[in-house]
Amino acid sequence: APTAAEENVLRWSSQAAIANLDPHGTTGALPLSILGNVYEPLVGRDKDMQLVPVLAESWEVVTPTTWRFKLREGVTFHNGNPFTADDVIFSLERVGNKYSFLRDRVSMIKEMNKIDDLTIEFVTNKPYPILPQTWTSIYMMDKEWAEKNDATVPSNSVENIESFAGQVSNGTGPFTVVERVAETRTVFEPFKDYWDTVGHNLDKVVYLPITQDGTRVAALLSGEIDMMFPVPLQDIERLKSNADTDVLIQPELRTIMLGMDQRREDALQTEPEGNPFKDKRVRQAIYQAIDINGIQEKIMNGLSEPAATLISPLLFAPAGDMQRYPFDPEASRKLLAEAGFPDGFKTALVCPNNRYVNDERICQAVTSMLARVGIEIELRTMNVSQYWKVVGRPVQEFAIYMMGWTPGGLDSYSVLFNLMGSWDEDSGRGRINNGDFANERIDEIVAAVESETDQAKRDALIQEAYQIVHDEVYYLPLHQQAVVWGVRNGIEVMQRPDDYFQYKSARIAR
Amino acid sequence: MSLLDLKDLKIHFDTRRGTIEAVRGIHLSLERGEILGVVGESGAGKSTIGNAIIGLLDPPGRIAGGEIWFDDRRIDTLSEQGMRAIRGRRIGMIFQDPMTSLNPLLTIGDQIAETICRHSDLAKGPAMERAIELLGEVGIPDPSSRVNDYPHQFSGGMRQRVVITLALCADPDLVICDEPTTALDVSVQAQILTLLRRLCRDRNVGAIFITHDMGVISEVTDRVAVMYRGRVVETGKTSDVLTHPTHSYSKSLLAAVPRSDVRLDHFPQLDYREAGDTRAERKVIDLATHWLGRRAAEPAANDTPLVQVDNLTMRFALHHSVIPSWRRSFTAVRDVSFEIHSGETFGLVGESGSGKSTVARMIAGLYQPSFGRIRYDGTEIAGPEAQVMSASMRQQIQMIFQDPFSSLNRRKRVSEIVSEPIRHHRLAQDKAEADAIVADLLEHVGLGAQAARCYPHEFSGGQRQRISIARALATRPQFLICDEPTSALDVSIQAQILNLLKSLQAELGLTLLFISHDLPVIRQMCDRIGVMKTGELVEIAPAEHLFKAPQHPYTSHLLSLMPQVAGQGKLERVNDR
Amino acid sequence: MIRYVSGRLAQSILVMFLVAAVAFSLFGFVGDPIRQMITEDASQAEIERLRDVMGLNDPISIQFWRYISGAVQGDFGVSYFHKRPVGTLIAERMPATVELAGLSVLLSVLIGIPLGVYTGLNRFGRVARGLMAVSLIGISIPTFLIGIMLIYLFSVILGWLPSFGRGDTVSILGGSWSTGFLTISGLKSLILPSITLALFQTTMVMRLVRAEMLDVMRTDYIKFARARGLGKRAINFRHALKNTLMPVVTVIGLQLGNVIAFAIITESVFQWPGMGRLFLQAIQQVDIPVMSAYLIMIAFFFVIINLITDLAYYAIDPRLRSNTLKGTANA
Amino acid sequence: MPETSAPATLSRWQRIRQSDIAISFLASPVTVAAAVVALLMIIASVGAAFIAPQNPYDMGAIDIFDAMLPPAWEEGGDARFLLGTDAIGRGILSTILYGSRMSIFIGLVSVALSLLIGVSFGLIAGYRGGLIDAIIMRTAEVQLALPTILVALLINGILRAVAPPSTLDNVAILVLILSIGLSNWVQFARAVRASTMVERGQEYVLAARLIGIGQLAIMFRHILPNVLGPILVIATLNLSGAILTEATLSFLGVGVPPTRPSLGTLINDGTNFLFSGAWWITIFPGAALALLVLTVNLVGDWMRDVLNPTLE
Ligand SMILES: Nc1ncnc2c1ncn2[C@@H]1O[C@H](COP(=O)(O)OP(=O)(O)OP(=O)(O)O)[C@@H](O)[C@H]1O
Ligand SMILES: Nc1ncnc2c1ncn2[C@@H]1O[C@H](COP(=O)(O)OP(=O)(O)OP(=O)(O)O)[C@@H](O)[C@H]1O
Ligand SMILES: [Mg+2]
Ligand SMILES: [Mg+2]
Repeated sequence: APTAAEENVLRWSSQAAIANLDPHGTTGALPLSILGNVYEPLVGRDKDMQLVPVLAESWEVVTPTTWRFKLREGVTFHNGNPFTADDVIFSLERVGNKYSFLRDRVSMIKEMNKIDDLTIEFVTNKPYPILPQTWTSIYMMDKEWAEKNDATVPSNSVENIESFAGQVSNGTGPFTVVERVAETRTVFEPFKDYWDTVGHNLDKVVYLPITQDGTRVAALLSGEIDMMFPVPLQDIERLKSNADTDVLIQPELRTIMLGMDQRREDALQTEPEGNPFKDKRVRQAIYQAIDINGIQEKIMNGLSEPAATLISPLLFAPAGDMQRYPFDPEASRKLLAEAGFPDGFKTALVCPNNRYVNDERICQAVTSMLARVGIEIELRTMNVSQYWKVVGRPVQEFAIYMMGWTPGGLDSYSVLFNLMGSWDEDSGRGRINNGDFANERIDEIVAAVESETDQAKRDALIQEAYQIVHDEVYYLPLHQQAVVWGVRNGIEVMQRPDDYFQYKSARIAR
Repeated sequence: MSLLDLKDLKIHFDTRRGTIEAVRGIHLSLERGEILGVVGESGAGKSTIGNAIIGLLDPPGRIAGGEIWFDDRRIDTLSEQGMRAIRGRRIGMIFQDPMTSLNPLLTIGDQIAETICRHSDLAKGPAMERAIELLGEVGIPDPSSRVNDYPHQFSGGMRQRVVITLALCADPDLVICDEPTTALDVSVQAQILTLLRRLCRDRNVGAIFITHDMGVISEVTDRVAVMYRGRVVETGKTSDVLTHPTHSYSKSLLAAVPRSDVRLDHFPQLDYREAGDTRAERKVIDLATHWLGRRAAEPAANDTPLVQVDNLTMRFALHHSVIPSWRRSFTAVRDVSFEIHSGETFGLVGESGSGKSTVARMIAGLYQPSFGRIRYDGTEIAGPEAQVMSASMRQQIQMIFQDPFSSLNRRKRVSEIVSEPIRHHRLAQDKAEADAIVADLLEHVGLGAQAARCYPHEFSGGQRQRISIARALATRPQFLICDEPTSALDVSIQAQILNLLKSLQAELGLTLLFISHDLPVIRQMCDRIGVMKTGELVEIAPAEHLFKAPQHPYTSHLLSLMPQVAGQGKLERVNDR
Repeated sequence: MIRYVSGRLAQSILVMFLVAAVAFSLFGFVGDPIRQMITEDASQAEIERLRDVMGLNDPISIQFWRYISGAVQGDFGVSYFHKRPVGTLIAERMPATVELAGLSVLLSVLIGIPLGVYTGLNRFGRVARGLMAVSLIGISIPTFLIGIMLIYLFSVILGWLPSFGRGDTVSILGGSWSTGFLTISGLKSLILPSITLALFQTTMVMRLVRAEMLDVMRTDYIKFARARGLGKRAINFRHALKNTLMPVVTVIGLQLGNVIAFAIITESVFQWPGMGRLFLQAIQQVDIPVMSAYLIMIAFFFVIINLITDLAYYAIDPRLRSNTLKGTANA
Repeated sequence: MPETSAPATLSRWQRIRQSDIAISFLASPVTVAAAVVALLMIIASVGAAFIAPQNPYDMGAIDIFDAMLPPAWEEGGDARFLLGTDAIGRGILSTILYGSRMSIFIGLVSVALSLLIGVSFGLIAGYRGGLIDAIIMRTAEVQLALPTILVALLINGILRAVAPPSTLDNVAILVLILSIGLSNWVQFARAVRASTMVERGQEYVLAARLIGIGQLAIMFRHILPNVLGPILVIATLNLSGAILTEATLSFLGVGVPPTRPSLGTLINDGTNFLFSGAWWITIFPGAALALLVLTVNLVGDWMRDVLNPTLE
C-alpha cells in the first residue's frame, strides 16, 4: 500500500456539512451531490446536462404511462451484494415513504413491476414524459442491507426514527465513506469493485465543510484544502493572482428574476393606493429601468449571463434567441407616465440575503435604478428561512420579490407548470406563481405540454409560453449566475453547471 | 538621638476647592521608652501626623514641608519599598477607626496570623496559635473559637482590640496609637493601657498616644503635646500640662473635661478662638426661637414609659446548616428588660461586646429580635404583635451610630446626608430653608457651614461623628439613641454637643438612650443607668445611686477602673457591700 | 446549604419549562420548517401533507404539550435537518464548545485579572493607560473581523496555524468526549478561535477588576494592611483582589454561559464544530426540535452557572452569610 | 475641614466652572479630548445631511457604476468619494456619517434600556432577597437562555402584527432597541445584585432606614451610587456590542433596511471584501466604530472616577 506521503489525498470544501448519509433523507443539492459519489441513480447527467444511463442501461416508454428500465449487469453494492430490480423497487418505495421529503419525485408511480432481476416496469398515473429527468438524484439502496440493519424507512422526526443509513452508507458508487466526524469531515475512499472504469487517481477524498466564505477562501490560499466552491465573486481575483490557486467558472442553470404582485387590488406598501403592477406598461417600465449590464459588470464581476426569459439557453436552446427589452430609463419614464404615474410611485421589494449570488446587492442596485425613474422602493432583505415563509403561499407578503429557479428535471415544464401557470389548488399548477398573474393561453400550453411527446411540437408550445411571458412582462428576468470553483494548481476536476462534484473525474497531478 | 523626630512638618491636602493646610509646621520628638500623648481639637491634624509618619497619608494629602526622622534615618523620602520594611516591623500603627480597618472577607485569625508570618519566621500553624494567645491577652473571651470569626461578627470594642493586637504583634520599636481605647470599656482599657506601658518600659518602645481622654493621658503618658488647628500649641511633661496649662487653648480644653465626681447641670465650656479662624462664632442656641425647638406635636405626657423593652433576646446565626445540630448561633443579648420614661436619659454601660449596640439597634428597629418585644409610646414595634412603624414614629426615633466612618454614605456630600431626613420628613418648606437648617446644624456641632459641600472622607474622625450627630438631630427626634456619640470628640466639642443635648432635653423633653464607655460622661448625662455584661442586664439604678453605691460586683469593678485626670478630685469610692 | 441548592434546582425546572414555552411560542416567527426541508419545486399538496404528517398544523399548545411530555421522558426528538436524535447532536458538539469556551474564559481570567490589578494600581502610569486603550481594540472591532484578520495573518500569510476546524481529536472518557487538548494539531487549532473569543471577555474582566481595584485600594483595611507592613502581593491579591471579586465573578459566570451558548460567530468563522453552529443552523433551518432542546439545555446551564456564582458570593463574602438583616429590611 | 471659602456670589457660569465635575473634567486632557471627539462624531452624524457629500440613503443618487471605488488618494479613486465606495456605489464617508446616526442611536438607547431594567431589577433583587430575588433571577435565567436573535424575531413578529404597516420602518428600529436592550439587562442585574447584597448591610443603609426612607429611595439614592462602578464599565463596553448586534440582526431581516445601512451593517458587508483588496469598505467604518467606542469608554472611565469622590 502507498505510504501516507505518496497517497493522493484530495481535500475539498463547500458550505454545508453532510448532516446525514441517508440518500433519501435530504433534499439539499449539496449533500445530494456529494452522496452522488457513494450512491447512484438509475439515470444521471453528463457534464453537459444530457441524460446518461447509470444503473439503468436503457429505458423506453412502452405506453404513454408505462416505462421499462433495463438495469446494468454486474453492479455490486459496497458490501458486495448484487444490484437487482428488487433494490430498485425497494429504493423507490423507500423514497415514497409517508415521511419522505422526496416523495414528490415518485408520486406519479402507480405500480412497479419486476419483469426479471434486471428489468423493471413502472406504470404512472398519467403520462409523465420527464420521468427519467425527475429521477437523476433518486439513489439506489441495497434492500437486503437495509432490511438487515433496520433502515427500511428514511429517518424522520415524527416517529423519532433515526435510520441506520444516516450514519453508515452502502451504495454502488465509485467511493465509499470510511470516516465521518459530525460537522468536521467526511472521508471517502475508492470502491475497488466499482462497475465502471474510472479516470481518477485518488486514494482518498476528504470533505471539510466551511460555512464562512472568507475562511474557505483562506483555507484554499493557505493550502489546507485543494478545492472548494462556491468562490465569492469578489475573491476570484485574489485566487487568480495567487500563484498556487486558480478558479473554474461556468454558467449556472438557475435563472434569477423578479416577480410582482398582480393579484391584490391594493398592492402592499404601495402608494398611491391601487395595484400598479396590474398594468403591463408599469411592469415594462420597471423592466427597462433595470440596467442588467451594470449589474453584470459591477455586482457580478462580469460573471453572469443576462437572461431574456425564465430558463437558461443551456436547458432550452430557443431561449438563447430571445431578446431582453433594452435598458432605457427614458422609455421607462414614458411608460410610467402613460400608465398614470408621471411622478412614479412608492412600493416595496423583498429579497433574500443568503440564497443567490450577491442577492442583496442586486436588490439594492435595482432599488437605486428604479429610484432614478421615480419608483421609490422600500427594500427589505432577509435570511432565506424567513424569506420563503414571507414570499411563498399563502402569505405572499410583497409588492415585488426576487426569486431564482432551476427547473426540476432541468425541463421547461417545471417552469411552465410552477411559475407561469395560474394558481390551481388541486393540481398545484402555478404554485410558485407567487405574483398570481393568470393567462389562459399559458394554462392551455401547460396542459398540452404535460402529455405532448413529440419533441418539436412540445418545444414550440414551450417557446410560445415564454414569448407570452415576455410580451406581457409577467416576470422581470435578470440573469443566470455563474458557478465558480477554486482549485489548487495540479488538481484537475470536472466542473458541472449543477455544482455536482464527481470525484471519479478528478486527478491530482504530481 | 531620639527615636522619632518631626521637624517643621507641614501637610497639605490639595482638594478641588483649594489647599487645606492640615498640619502647619510642627516639631515633635520622642525618645525610646517614652509615651507621648497627643491631645487637641478634633480635626487639628493628629491623625494626619500619624499617617504621615508611617507614610500612608490619604490622597490627596502630601508632605508639603519638613522632615521625619526615625531611628536616625530620614523616612519621609523613603521609597515605598523602603517604607514597607519599616511598617509593621519597626513602626506599629493603630488607626483611629477599628470598624473599617479590618478586611471584611478574611477571618480575624487569618489577618493576625498573616501579619505574624510576615514579620517572623513562624509557619502558619504556630502563627495561628500565637494569634489566639494574643487575642486572649487583649481580653477577647473564648479566643480559640473566635479567631475563625469575621470582623462583622465582632463588636466595636472587640474589633479595636484586634487592631491593637495586629499593630503590636510584630514587636515594633514605635507604636502610633490613634485613639486606641475609645471603644473599650474601662476594664479592657485598663488592661490595654497596662500592656502598652509594659511594652514601653520593658522593651524600650516609643509610643505616640493620640486620644481625647484626659484620664488616659494623665495615666499613661510621659509627655503631652496639645494641638490646635494644625499646630502644636503646647508640649511638656504630662503632669505639668494637665495641672498648669500655659496656652489658653489647653486651658479651655482642660476646663471642659467632664468631672467624674459630681454631677453638674451643664458641662463647663470655655471658648478659645484663634485669630484668623474663619469659622463663625459659636452660637448659643435659643430653643424658643430655633428651628430645633419647633416640634410638630408634643407627645402626650402620660405615665406609660416611652420605651418598654421586655425580655429581649438576640441570637446571631454563625453557621447555617440543614442539620440542626450543626447550626451554631451566638446569643448576643439575653432576656433584657428595661423601660425609659419620657424626658429621661437612660445610660447603658458595660463591657465591650456585651450587647449594648445590639440592644440599641433592636430598639431602633434595625435588627429583628429573636425573642421579646419592644414598645414605643405604647405601640409594639418589635415582637409577636409588632406594627409597622409609622412615618412620624420614624421621625421620632433617631440613632447616632457607634461608627462614624461607615454610617456615612461615602458617595454623598455632607449637605445631602444631613438634609436627607429634613427633606424626607418635609420639615422644611423649600430647599433654601433646608440648606439653612443644615448650615445651622453644622454650626452647632462645630463644623461650620462650609462643611456641607464636602464628602465624608475629607473629614477627621471626630468631624465625621459630628456629621452623624447633625443628621440624627435633623429630624427633631423625640427619642435619641446615642451609641458612643462623642467617643471621637475632643472634650471641648464634646461638652458643646452634650450641652446641646441637655438643653434639648430640658426644654423639649427629649428622651435619650445613652451608650458610652466614658463613665464621667455617663454620670453627667444619665438619670438612670443599666449595666450590661455578656448579653445580660446585671443592674439598673439611678445614676447617682449607681456611682455611689453599686450593687453588682461587676459595676463596682468597672467604677474602680475609671481613669482619673490628675488634678481632679478622686472619686469617692464606696465599697459595695 | 443542601436545601438551598435543591431548592434552586427545583426552580430550574420551572425556568426550563418557561424557556420551552417561550421558545415554542416564537417558533412561529422563525420560519417554516417544511420549506427548509423540501425541494424548492415541491408541490403545494406535498407541503400540506407533510405539515399534517409532522403535526405542524396542530395548535401550538398541543405541539408544546407533545414536546414537553416527550422531553420529560428524556426524549427530545429527532432533528428535522440532521435526522438524528437531538441529544446525540448536542452531545457530539458539546466537547468542542466547552473546550473552546473554557479555554477562552480561562485566558480572559488569567490575562484580564493581572492586567486589571496592574492598571488599577498604576492608574496614571503610562503602561497602564496604554493597556487600557489597547484593551478597547478587542471590543471595538467586531469578532468576525478579528477572526478573519487573524486567519489571514497566521494561516494565509505566515502559515503557522490552521485556519479552520479543530484539528485532530482524541476520544477520552470512554469515547463520550473528544478532546483537542491532547494532539499538537488540536492545540494549534485552539489558538486562534480562543484568542478571538477571549478578547472581549479579557477587556471586560480587566476593566472591571481595575474599576473595583480603584475603590478597594482606598479603603481603610488596605491602608491598615499596608501599615502592618504586609507584602505587595499579599495586599494586592489577598486583600484587594478578593474584595473586587463579586462583580467579576458575576460577569465571568455570565460570559462563560454566553460563550458556551452562543459563540456563534467565532464558531462560524473558524468552522468550529460546536454547539453555537448547531444552534445557528437550527435557526436557519427552522429545526424546532434542536432549537427547543438546545434552549432548554442552555437554560439549565445558566441555572447551574448562576447557582455556582451565588454560592461563590457566599464563599467570598462572609457578611452575606449572616442573617441579621433577613426579614428586617421591611421592618 | 476645608476652610477655603468660596465668594458668596457667583455667576451661573462661574458656578458651573467651579463645580467638582467641571474641574476634574478640565483637569483631564485625555477625557476632554475624548469627549470632544465623541461629541464631534455625534454632531457629525446628527448633521450628516448637511455635512455628507452625498446622501447614501437616497437610492436615486446612487450609481452602480461608482461601485467599489478605492479612496480618493489611491489609484483609481474618485475625488467625489474621499474614502471610496462600497459594492453598490455608496460613498463610504457619507455612509459612515449617515450610518453612525442610526448606530449611535440604537446603541445608546438599547444600552440605556438594559441599564434601566437591569439596575432596577438588580437593586430590588439584591436588597429584598427572598422570593422577589428568586423571581427576578429566575426570569433572568429565562432571558439568558433566549438569544438575541430569537428575541428579535419574537418582538418583530409581535410588533409587525400589531403595528400599522405605514410605521414599519420605525418598527424595525424599535425591534432592534427592544431586543438588544432586553437581551443585555441580566448582566447589569446580576452585577448590581451582587454588590447590593453586600451594601445593604452597611451602616449607612441602616442610617437611611432609620430616617424612615422608603426602600426604593434607599436602593436608588443610597445604594445605587455605591454599586455603580462595575455598571458603568459593563455599560460602556456593551455599547459596541449593541452596535454590532444590530448588524447581525439585520441579516435575519429584522434590522434596518439595507438601503439605510448602519455602521454595523457597513462593517459586516465590508468583511466580504477583505480578501479582494477592497479594504476600505470595512476598515473605515471599523475605525469609526473603534474611535467611538474608545472615546465613550474613556469618558466612561472618567465618569466612574468622578462619581467616586474618594478618588482624587
Ligand atoms: N452580625 C453578627 N454576627 C455574629 N455575632 C455578632 C454580630 N454582631 C455582633 N455580634 C456579637 O454580639 C456581641 C455583642 O455585640 P455588640 O456590638 O452589641 O456589643 P457592644 O456592647 O456594643 O460592644 P462595644 O462596646 O464593643 O461596641 C459581640 O460578642 C459580637 O461579637
Ligand atoms: N482626604 C482629605 N481631604 C481633605 N481634607 C482632609 C482629608 N483628610 C483630612 N482632612 C482634613 O485634615 C484635617 C486634620 O484631620 P485629622 O484626621 O488629622 O484630624 P484629627 O486631629 O485626627 O481629628 P479627630 O480627633 O477628629 O480624629 C481636618 O481638618 C480634615 O478636614
Ligand atoms: Mg483623628
Ligand atoms: Mg457597640
